[in-house]
Amino acid sequence: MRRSTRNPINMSELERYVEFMEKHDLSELRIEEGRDNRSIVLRRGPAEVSYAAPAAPAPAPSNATETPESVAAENLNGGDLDLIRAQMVGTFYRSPSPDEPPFVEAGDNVKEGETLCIIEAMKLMNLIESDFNAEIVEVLVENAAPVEYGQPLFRVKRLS
Amino acid sequence: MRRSTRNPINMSELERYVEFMEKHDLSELRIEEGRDNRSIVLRRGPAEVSYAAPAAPAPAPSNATETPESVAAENLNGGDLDLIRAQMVGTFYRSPSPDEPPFVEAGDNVKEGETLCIIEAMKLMNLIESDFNAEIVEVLVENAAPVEYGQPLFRVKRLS
Amino acid sequence: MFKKVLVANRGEIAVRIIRACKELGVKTVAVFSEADRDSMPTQLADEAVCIGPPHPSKSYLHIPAVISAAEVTNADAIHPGAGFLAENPQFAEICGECRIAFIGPTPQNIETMGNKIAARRAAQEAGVPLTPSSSKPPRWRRRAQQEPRGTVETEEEALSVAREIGYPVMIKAALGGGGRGMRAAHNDVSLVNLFKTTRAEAEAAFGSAEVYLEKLIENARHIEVQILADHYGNIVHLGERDCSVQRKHQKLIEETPSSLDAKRRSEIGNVAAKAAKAIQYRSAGTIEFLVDAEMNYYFLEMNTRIQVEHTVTEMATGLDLVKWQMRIAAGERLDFDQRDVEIQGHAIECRINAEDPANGFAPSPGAISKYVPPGGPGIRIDTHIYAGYSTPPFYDSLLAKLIAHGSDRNEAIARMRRALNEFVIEGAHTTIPFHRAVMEDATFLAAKAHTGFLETFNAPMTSLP
Amino acid sequence: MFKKVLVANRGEIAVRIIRACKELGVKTVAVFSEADRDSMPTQLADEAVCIGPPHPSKSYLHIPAVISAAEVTNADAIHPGAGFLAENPQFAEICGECRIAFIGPTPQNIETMGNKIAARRAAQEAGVPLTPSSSKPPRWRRRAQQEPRGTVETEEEALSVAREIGYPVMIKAALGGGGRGMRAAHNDVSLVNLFKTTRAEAEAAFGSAEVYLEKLIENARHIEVQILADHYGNIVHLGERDCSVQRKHQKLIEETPSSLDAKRRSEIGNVAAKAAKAIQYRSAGTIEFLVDAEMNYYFLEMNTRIQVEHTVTEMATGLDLVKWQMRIAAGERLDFDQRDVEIQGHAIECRINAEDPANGFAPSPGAISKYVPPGGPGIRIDTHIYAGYSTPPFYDSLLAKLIAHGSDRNEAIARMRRALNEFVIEGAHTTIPFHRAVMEDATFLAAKAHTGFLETFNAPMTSLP
Repeated sequence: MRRSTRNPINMSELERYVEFMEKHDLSELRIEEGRDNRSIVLRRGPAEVSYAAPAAPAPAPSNATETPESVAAENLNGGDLDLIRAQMVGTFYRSPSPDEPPFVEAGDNVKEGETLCIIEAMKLMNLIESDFNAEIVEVLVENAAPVEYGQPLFRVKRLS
Repeated sequence: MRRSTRNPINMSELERYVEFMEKHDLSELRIEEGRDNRSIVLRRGPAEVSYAAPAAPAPAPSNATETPESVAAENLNGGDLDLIRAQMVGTFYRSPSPDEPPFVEAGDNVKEGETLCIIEAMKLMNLIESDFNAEIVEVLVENAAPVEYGQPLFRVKRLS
Repeated sequence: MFKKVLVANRGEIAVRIIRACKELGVKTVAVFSEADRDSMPTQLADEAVCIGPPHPSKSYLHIPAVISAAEVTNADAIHPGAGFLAENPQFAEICGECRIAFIGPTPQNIETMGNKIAARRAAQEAGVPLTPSSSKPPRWRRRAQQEPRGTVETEEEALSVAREIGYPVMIKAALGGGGRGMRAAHNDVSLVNLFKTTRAEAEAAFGSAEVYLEKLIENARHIEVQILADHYGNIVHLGERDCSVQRKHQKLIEETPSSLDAKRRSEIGNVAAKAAKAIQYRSAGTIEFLVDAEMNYYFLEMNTRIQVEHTVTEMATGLDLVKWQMRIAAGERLDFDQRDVEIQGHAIECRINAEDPANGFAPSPGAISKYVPPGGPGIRIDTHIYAGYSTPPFYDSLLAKLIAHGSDRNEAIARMRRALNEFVIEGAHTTIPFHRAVMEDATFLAAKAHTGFLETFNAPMTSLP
Repeated sequence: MFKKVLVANRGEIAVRIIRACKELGVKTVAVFSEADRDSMPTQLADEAVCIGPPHPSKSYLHIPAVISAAEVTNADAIHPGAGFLAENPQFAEICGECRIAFIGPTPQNIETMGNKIAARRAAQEAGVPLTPSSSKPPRWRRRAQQEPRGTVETEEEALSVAREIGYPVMIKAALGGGGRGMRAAHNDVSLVNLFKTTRAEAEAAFGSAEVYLEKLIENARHIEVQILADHYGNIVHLGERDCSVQRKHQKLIEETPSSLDAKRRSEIGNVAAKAAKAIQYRSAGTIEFLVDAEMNYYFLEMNTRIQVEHTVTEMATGLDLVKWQMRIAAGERLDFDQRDVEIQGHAIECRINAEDPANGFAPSPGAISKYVPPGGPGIRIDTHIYAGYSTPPFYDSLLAKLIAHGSDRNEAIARMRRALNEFVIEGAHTTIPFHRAVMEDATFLAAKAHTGFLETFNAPMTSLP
């Protein structure tokens, strides 16, 4: 999304981090750069760090099933598909107004800079645009649903 | 010691327990038999169970360096040497009275039933005898020192 | 004050006593069986002595081992905790003979109150209301032309007493206690059947076949008064606890104050203090009553020791009962009187046991893999467990006492509820889901639970989080 | 009462607020940054919303994210906790505009007390004693022939004020607070040197170069009064806390009551209540004073939020301050008055921080590998940590608050000492050894510590267990 990836993550840079972690047997590496407005979190090891679960709280107000790992490192998954995530908390809208068609549907191809959806936050309608050419594989959130920061919105295939 | 090993532990019996533990992948086996006045504790696995240490308490009132694992299973160590342990809490005396020589010294050979030491408990002088013929290799407790239940008193070599 | 106290117990009560000692600057000796070598009290105490193998009869109940441990460590006092040797008059006597202070009442106090018939007689003499029974029969006494012995030795006697005092009746072992050695008979047939059984059980369990009969107060509440008495005749009562939520006579939830009105509260407190004074009681003690639906109260028994549930009284009065036991045993005077005692707010205790409430409260020993206690305002936890602790199968199932205090009963319940929801214990089944369910139960919330409450309590505990 | 409260904070204070909500039957929403996804408040709350990346400016301080989270979850109130947005008048204002109740004082209250010069003026008008300062110069005012602005803009002005009020003086940023933005000058030379530096720092840190001068009260105690005020003009003071044990103006130990005598206690309480009333304050708030060796007190600042150390006041009064904040914000009346407030016993709080006291209190974030909290009578713990929790490096170092309550200061200290000795935290250095050492320090034990105490405190913390 245009809002976040002003300085996109470079895969070879990530490779270097992973090498570093392996060398020093680190289980977690976090980098937070205020200047570039980006953050990277890498974890190694068999599984997630195990945390205590003092209760069985309700899940976050979302109907997404996937847990974001790092917002900016969208193509960490390594596979064919990428996730486009929410860069703000708000209400997700698929179309500019209730009686208009959605900006995008699964199967659509979008160009860099094309609007994907709206996130309403504090009465402001934020147009969310794609940072790259892509095919929309799946829309992950229902229209008018609340989304949290980092929540996956679209599963896409990056096109060159 | 005569007081405890009325029904001495048989090595092949222990072998059976260990086999049983291995078969069922048990990490601990405890047997407590009131009738024979004996208990067996066997633990498997890489190390002791790890416990929290809320503080650094003073050690038990003893100058012994070894931690007993099970009082009655004295020959569990498997090596050449056996330990003779205290079967009661009390004060350990090496001789019948302050101006008499010790019952035994390192290097002495003792016969089954021969007195090894006295443990005073509640003003009673308990004569502690050997259950088997043995050579005294080391006396582990100072004269007149307090001993706790299960504390090693003598390192001995069993003689046939 | 003492220089060094030997704690002749294990588990959370041993930790509780060590804490009191540390706060008073008194050195501590923990004694432990081989099963408790790595336990928390063993680690917290200044010294620790192994006194025997896991079976209590060879360690915690073995008087020579405990006394010897005190002697070799030069302890000048022994605190027996609750259970094990706490109510053994011989033990208290031997401590005295060995010039070791017993932190508790006199051997005579224990002896009198340990024999239920003697206890009833003492209570009766002090003017405490008793349930109609074989030791205080209403008319049979006159007919019998002799001082009633209290005990009932033949079926004929039993039938005669039961008809006089009216069914249902309890057949109780004279030396029983703590909910053991008692049977309820609802008619002649069951009385005849149970009479022999109870006598045989009493013989086996307590070494005496002596039994007595007592009218069974149905739908009674269990209400008890905490007493504190020094060597100089000063005695105070510290409010009353309602311990009616019981399973098979084992308390699960205790609270203070009870729903007695102010007049009854003061009355029952004064009666209890008077009874304790009559036997020249000293130390902390508890007089237990059954209270019927009309709030009539009847003497049940006296516990001559610190009780598990002393914590709720501590929360509501701000007094440290274990420290007071020690001060009294060391010859200090109570430095306050009845007028200074103020019950502030309301406190509830839930006993967190290693038992599976969804499976008939079956014991569930094992290794605690995860332990996240609740905290925040009004919450107290007394426990000896921690992540990694392994509960030995040889002893009782109490893992932790969770106490909630609030400005009133509603706030205390709200706190208990949220604390139970925060509490994470993994590796063993616990009574936490049971307590969560009780804290939502209409009868409990209305403060109407009596000792039969759990017989009809049927919350879906398995479906709770 | 509210239906759903969003907790706009993290760590132990978020847990504290969630507990209050649960006890009141109010639903909760936790907001969290990516670094706090698995944190305890996130797990305890009914709902949890990720609001941004770890850096506070993009999450906990990011007003649109917090407000949006409240909107999408339909929260009808926001509790800001302490720190982050708690004393941001714009945030309180925006909550109001969005029809979300702000659980705290009015934006005007925050604004007035947030500007130290305006706060001093308000305090002065309410008759609260002030330290001699540029906003209240003793003679310079008459000479200057004009209303003093309070701020000092030139070196000449600064020198003039300093000579009037006498060295040493503090140069303080008008918008500073919480110990930041202040320098002490002991003579003309250091004043000239530090004047520009402090202005530049103030500009950089608080967006305004405004500074003022204040006489430095040497060897002062930090004593503060807790206030609770509703919408209807009812106001109570809840005793005073001594928070003199500070390191670089960060409080480490707080206790109540202080060593003020009864007359001074009542006087300082009434003065504080009067000052809060003068600005029509509502909600919980704290008026901080410096108290000199003769027990003269001078207004320092007002904190318009719940404070970390509110816990000791809760322990000593039995009141739940966070619930009262919520009730007041929901329009309820205080249901008690000043005569009902009773300070019972003594309470002390030790802040357990992830810092290494043997190494200049260097931050020590990391994964907590073992966590065994203390318990028993008089002990309260407020924490968000547990075994397995990993402290993120982005936020403050507070791991847990350990509070000990006793019938008097000696008992509270004895309890704190034994609780600190029980407390096991492994995986990070903590301030536990530091607190153990303070609890043995003669000056602290004599209740004579002032704010300079730690400068000379030199206990061998490394050698402690």
